[in-house]
Amino acid sequence: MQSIISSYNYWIYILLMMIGLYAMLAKNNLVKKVIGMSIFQTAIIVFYVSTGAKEHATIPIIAHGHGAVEAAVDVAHYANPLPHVLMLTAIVVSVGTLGVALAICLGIHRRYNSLEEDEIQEQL
Amino acid sequence: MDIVVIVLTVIALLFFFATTVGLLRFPDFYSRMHAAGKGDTLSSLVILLALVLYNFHEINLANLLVAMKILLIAVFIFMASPTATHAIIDAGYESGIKPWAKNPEEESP
Amino acid sequence: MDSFFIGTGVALCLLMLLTLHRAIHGPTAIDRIMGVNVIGTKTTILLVIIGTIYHRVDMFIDIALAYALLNFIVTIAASRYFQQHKNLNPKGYGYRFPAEDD
Amino acid sequence: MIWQLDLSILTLIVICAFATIMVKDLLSAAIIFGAYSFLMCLLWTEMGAVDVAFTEASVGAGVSTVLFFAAVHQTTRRVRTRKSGRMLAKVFALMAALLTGLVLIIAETDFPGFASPFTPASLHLSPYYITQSLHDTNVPNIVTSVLADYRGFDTMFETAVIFTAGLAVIAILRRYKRDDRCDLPEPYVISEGYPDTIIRFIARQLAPFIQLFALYVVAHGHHSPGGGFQGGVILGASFILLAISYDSRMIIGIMSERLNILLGNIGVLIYAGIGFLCLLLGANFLDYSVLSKVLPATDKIMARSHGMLGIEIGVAIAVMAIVISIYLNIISHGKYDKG
Repeated sequence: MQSIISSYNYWIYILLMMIGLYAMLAKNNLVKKVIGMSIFQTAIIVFYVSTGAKEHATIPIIAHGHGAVEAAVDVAHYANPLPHVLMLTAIVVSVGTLGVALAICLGIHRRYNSLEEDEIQEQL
Repeated sequence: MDIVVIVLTVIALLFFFATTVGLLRFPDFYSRMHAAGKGDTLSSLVILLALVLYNFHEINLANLLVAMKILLIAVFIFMASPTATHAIIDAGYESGIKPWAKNPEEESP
Repeated sequence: MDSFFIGTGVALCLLMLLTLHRAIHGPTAIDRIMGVNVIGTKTTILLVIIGTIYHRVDMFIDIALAYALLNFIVTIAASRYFQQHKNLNPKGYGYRFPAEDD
Repeated sequence: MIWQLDLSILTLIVICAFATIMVKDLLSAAIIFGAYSFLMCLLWTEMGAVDVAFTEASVGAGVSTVLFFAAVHQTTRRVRTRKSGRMLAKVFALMAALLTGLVLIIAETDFPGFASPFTPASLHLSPYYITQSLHDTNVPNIVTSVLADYRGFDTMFETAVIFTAGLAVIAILRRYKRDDRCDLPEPYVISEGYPDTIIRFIARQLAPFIQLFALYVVAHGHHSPGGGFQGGVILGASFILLAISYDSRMIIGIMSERLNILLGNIGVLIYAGIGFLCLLLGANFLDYSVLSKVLPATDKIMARSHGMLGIEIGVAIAVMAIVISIYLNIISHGKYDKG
């Protein structure tokens, strides 16, 4: 039981990454490919955030920060903030990539009137 | 106080369960929406009330702020959830879903 | 009391699983929207419960508030889609592609 | 982290991902992807990453699902299925996915256990941040201080990436002439959206609250989860709500294209400008502690806090403008007229 819990997150991220990769490679529809790309991105984010989690740790916001600066902040008591920072920006950038990818899909649909990969290739 | 919180939470979970059963078992779209819209709103109100009581164990400014914010969530759910239900029902009606009838022959428009 | 709230959270997750059945197998797309709407409400509740378990509700409440405000947008957007397209038929999507090779 | 919730949420996530890939309808895939994003937000909250969860909440509920809807609205819902063909591609893709999974599983055996406090990732740099952040910057939210101060360069270029994405969408989609060379027949029949009073009223009532809340998120990001990115996305989402419930012409009336682009530029320039101000005052780029020379009644530590607030405002303005711009371009197919 302990071993399952200790590596469950990593298994799930591998599974999600496989799902996303499969969708990007095998699906014929461009929007489906974009969804696969989003799933791939979230898989990576799951991995990063999982490395930052600590047992019996609270969120990385120091409690009662308004008053005087406390001397000792226990490191083991707060989750690792660094992956959170990296992944926060990654999510916002993923919106940007999503917008650009969907815009490219719209452009392709405007020109070839299809979102299917093989139909577009026939018209090329 | 804890007992009140537990009772309220259990009631809310029962309502959530009823919502889910309704969502799964009702025969057509409109009746399912009926279950989802009403049950969800009520049960979220009850469980938020329970959480307010639980977090309000001692009276000071920070706890008051938390309680206010949780109640604000309840207010927004009360505004947003029925409107969302209305929008979905309207969209379903516009797109021509027929209401369910026990005998499809004697159904009137 | 913490274990009680954890139990509540797990129960809500189970109910979410049942709702997800409607969201995935819903006969029409509009049933799926309904399921996702219900899941969104449950998410709001569960966020507050997780905050209670962490004993830092004041930090988690903003996320729940954001969900309570924004969950609405998805539903409205989807329903606007149907109001403009008026086409729920699971077979033969769209007017220009009447019953192709599906 | 709470492992009971962890297991159940992760299971739900995998089911959602499978369903999103398997479902035979683009609109349904977008809807289930919305549920997937809700569950992701829950997962991150449960692992203690509140700021990530907040970003996912605002992005997933406010923007990305709506962008999918808009794209499907502008193109087509159907996913054509073929009985024959593409078998080879599917087998190849399955092989590639399985191979990747195998390699990653082999690598996974070397990982330290999940939620162990002694993973290498949390041994080298992060203890410094955790212990010194409050002392250095007087900001209790470590994520905000690392994001805006210690790693300020990183965030500046992330903002630049968002800005570039907005420019790219405009470059791809925007059509200035009424009818461009390839005007296709519209792929659907639009029924004129009749005025729905209830939705419009509620949207009109909610939008100021959402905007006020977004400003609170930007300003209070030092003490609670939140910050420039989240506040900007929520601000953009409030405008998207108005655009959905009314018409995008109304939004263009409030926020014209020119103003939008201008705001995006101003946001990025505020960020870079604060950096150059530090440079002018004789310190390194984005070293806010010298700002105490120009800000009244601050010492060096509070100056860092105020400098962070300044760049958060810049980020919020830029992200808001870009989100609105991407949405308007996608929903109106670059013509800025209907939708």
